[in-house]
Amino acid sequence: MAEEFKSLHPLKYYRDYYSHDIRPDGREFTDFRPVIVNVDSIKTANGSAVVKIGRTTVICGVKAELCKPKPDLPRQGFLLPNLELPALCSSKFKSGPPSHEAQALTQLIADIIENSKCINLEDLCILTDKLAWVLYADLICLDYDGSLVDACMIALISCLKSVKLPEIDYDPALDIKQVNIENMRPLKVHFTPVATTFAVFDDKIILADPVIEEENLCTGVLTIVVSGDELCCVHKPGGSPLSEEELMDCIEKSKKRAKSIKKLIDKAVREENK
Amino acid sequence: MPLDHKRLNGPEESVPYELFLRHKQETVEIKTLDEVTKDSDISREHPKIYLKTGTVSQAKGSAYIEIGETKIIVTVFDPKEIPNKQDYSLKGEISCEFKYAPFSCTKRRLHQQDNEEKRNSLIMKKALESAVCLHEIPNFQVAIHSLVLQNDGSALSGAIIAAGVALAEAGVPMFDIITSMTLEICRSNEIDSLRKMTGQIQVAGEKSHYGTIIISKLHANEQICQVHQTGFIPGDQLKNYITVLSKSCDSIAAIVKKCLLKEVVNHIK
Amino acid sequence: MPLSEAEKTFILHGVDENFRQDGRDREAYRPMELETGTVQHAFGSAHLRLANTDVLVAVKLEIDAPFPETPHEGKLEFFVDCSANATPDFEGRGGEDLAVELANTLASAYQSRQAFDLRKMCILKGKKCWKLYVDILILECGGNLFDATSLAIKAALHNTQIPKIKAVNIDGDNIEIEVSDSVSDCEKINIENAPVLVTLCKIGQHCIVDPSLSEEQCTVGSMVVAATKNCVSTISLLGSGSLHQDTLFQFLDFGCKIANRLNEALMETLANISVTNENVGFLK
Amino acid sequence: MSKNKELISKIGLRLDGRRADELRRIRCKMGVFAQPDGSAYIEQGLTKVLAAVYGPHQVKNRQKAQHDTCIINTQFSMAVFSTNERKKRPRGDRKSTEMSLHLQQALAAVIETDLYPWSQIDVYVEVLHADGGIYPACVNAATLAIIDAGIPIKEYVCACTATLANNEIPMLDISHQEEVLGGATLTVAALPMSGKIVLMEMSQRFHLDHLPKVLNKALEGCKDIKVILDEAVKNHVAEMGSSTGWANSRT
Repeated sequence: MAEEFKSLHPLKYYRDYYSHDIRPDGREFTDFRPVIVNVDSIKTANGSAVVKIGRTTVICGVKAELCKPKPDLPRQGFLLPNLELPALCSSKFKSGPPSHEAQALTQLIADIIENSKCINLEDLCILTDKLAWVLYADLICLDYDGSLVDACMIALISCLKSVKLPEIDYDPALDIKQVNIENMRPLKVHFTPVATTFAVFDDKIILADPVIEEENLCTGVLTIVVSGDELCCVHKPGGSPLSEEELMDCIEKSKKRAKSIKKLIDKAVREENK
Repeated sequence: MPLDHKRLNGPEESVPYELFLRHKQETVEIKTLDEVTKDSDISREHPKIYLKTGTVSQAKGSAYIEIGETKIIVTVFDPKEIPNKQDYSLKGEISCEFKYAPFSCTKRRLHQQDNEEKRNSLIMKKALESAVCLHEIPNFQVAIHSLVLQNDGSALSGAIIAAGVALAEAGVPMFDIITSMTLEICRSNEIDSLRKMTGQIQVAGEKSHYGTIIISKLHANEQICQVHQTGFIPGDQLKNYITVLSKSCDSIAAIVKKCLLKEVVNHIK
Repeated sequence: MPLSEAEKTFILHGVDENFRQDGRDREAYRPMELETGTVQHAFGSAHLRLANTDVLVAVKLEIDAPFPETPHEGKLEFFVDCSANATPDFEGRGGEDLAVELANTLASAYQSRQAFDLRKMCILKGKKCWKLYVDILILECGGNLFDATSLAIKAALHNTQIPKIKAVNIDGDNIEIEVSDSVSDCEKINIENAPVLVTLCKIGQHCIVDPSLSEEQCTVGSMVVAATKNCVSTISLLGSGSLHQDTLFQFLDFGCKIANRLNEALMETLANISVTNENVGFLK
Repeated sequence: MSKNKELISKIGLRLDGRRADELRRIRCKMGVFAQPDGSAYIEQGLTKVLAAVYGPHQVKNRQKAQHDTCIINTQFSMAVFSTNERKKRPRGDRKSTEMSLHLQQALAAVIETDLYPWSQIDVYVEVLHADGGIYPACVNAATLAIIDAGIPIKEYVCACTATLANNEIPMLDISHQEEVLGGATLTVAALPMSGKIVLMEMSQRFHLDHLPKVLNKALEGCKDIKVILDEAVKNHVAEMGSSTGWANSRT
């Protein structure tokens, strides 16, 4: 019966639960779903990570290639995050060129990476104006069940922390490159920005880490990105207005979560490196 | 190539660093052809397979498969009405998408489907068409999406096996269990003599690539529903290879059955 | 046009008796006409007509940079265009599926180095190579497209004249290549092992080759075999449907046999084609 | 305009040895293919075009069907090897869409469309070799193919190109080389028997004073072409007829 009721009157179904201060999956309003991080599972990539938040699954893989730096930024390499929302992750997407949602989220992730300065692009330069690394970080959503940005950020950061680049001997006069793959060095990741998504239901209830149905039914979504003690980015695309108090409360929760997530990521990366 | 305005664009040109390796490694373990065909154990020699259903919560049916180091995820969604169709069609349709993740191969893949991926989609579609009871879903289309997360050979076969399981989980009526296997034939060195050719199921290393045979099989009636081969192989040897592949498909069928049984048992619980 | 059950039975019985609708036996092809050098400004071309199937193939050459993975090999690209002249169904993008399937099959048939050696097309390792565009224009569809196309391609490649390289000037990253413009100063391509495609159809208990359009409707399964000299370079099932392994092997043997025969006939014809004849093209 | 002067030599010969008012050699054949209802092949100099006609038949897209007339559906396509530089795509670009449209307009002028309500006629042209004057060759080939298909037409529609050489002499049937060297090219599709002009197109700026001269020349060209096509049709019909034995039957 419950299934039928849920699909016929989804809003009422959720409201009934919320009036008893509990969510349909048994969590309280401010509870987060369990997070699983698995690092370096894809051997063909230079670094990779699979992240599950509840049922939301995101895989990230980094492929490193060599290129010439841009003439206006000769000392910098490239880091190009790209989020794919393929048709296989949810019935709402179609195959073909990236949807608006994918484009918007890609831009958001790229902005977060740039603002948080977690990667120093100058680390990626091998020889000024001649040779630099370009890291293609492809994020692919495998199961879309809400709080996508959170999962993407964890996946991207753990993936970057697992990236190892070979040493390069470059002779600019003769244009000879020699790659020494026995000497792999890890990439320096300076900060760990962590995103936390909240959903506002019926303008008053604030739900942490919403699942996809909650995201679809709610009146507003809010994503807060925290790096250490610093606030990196607050992304609130319209929806229900929030009071300052509520906002500060969310930020506090995000800070707490960021700490535990950072520990989780570091642990996963450390275990892999053992 | 035209600029892709829907993604972030990096430098115009970049090259994989693997091209400039100091020490080229010989990774391929070599066996002569005679050894392979004489080896009666070859049917059991297919790489380890791990198969699991229900990996994607949003999809009607889904499966994850690992063949050796190859990792593939396949999802099936509810049948939809065939888009842009004017007449009523008695038979349903299957649409298949086969895609490599950009980081799944030694060389980075682009986001758009390339020719190989299109060809594989077509082979996959043809193979699955003969396994699904298309007459039971008139005027409807079943969309199958497959994504290769890591490629270490046999990606197409893996996708076909996983798609068969995912279709079963989604409750799409099927005639039979479908399995598939790939044989990659490698050459020991650059001498172009067939005697020097070596065969081995599942060999990585694209440089020594000689040819590929892929077959796909329906088991109840011993029917081969898709076969595709490239390379330059004498007819008699080709028959041997196909026999070997067919046997190895039989052992995969057992794995598929076990996996489906587990799925059903879980469901009842 | 769909056939009735009675018509299908008639065809089936004919195949059983080894006496088909048009009087052929199971292994016989319909008459073919072949002309080479039809397209004047291509490097090589051929026009083949197999009963009602009409295919025009032209080979164009360009100088290109080789792929970084295969620095010592040239490039080969097949492009199939299904002209709407063949059937109104091909209008716009209607023929694209067939074109892609045909191009893919050809590409995998020519992929192997034994079948067609691209190393001969290399000019300067890692820097410059020839790129062969094999453009196939399908003007009329009377069944058995794959076989006709492969024969036409082989003839066009035989007809192709690759100009000799006179000089290569290297100046830093700049590489200039001087190509001889004399008509007599050309090289031929070795097509000895280039595969021939044979479409096999199973009607009743027997295999037939070169099916007509109405016979194509009666088949329970069909397969393309690309082969030369008993070596198979591609097999691929056409359409959906499945076969028993024994049938598959029967197909393979039969396909190899027919391919050998076809190849011999083609090579003999090509050897006897006189170059000086003024071509008649479509005016005949 | 200095380039223009070389188009005709002092003794009045063009680059390929023709005189100013001479057409290139036209060779044509009807009934090239068996499957289409009508087909034709034409060679004008080196320009080679194949045309095929299907129909009249039921309208494919029912919504487009007209109760009082038939739809003429045309597609222009150029083989990728038809030009010196290999083309990327055989059709779908702006030029070929424009060509299809112009062809459709020229044919609509002559076909007795009101005889076939609720139907459609498909005309497909395929350029095998392009050497100037593609559009005229397509129109002429399509005319022959339509006659081969037995579709009633009011009269022939022929097309021809003309230009002005040395700023004074009008010149007929321009080849690709002359197109590149010369100035404006005038393309005319006309009904040569009634002398009506169906379509006229100019590639460049052109002084009005010269127009009558050039236009007259082009119309003359159309008339010449009509004679050639007419003969080809008569020969074709005689050939077809004699093979069925109509000339000998005395009933």
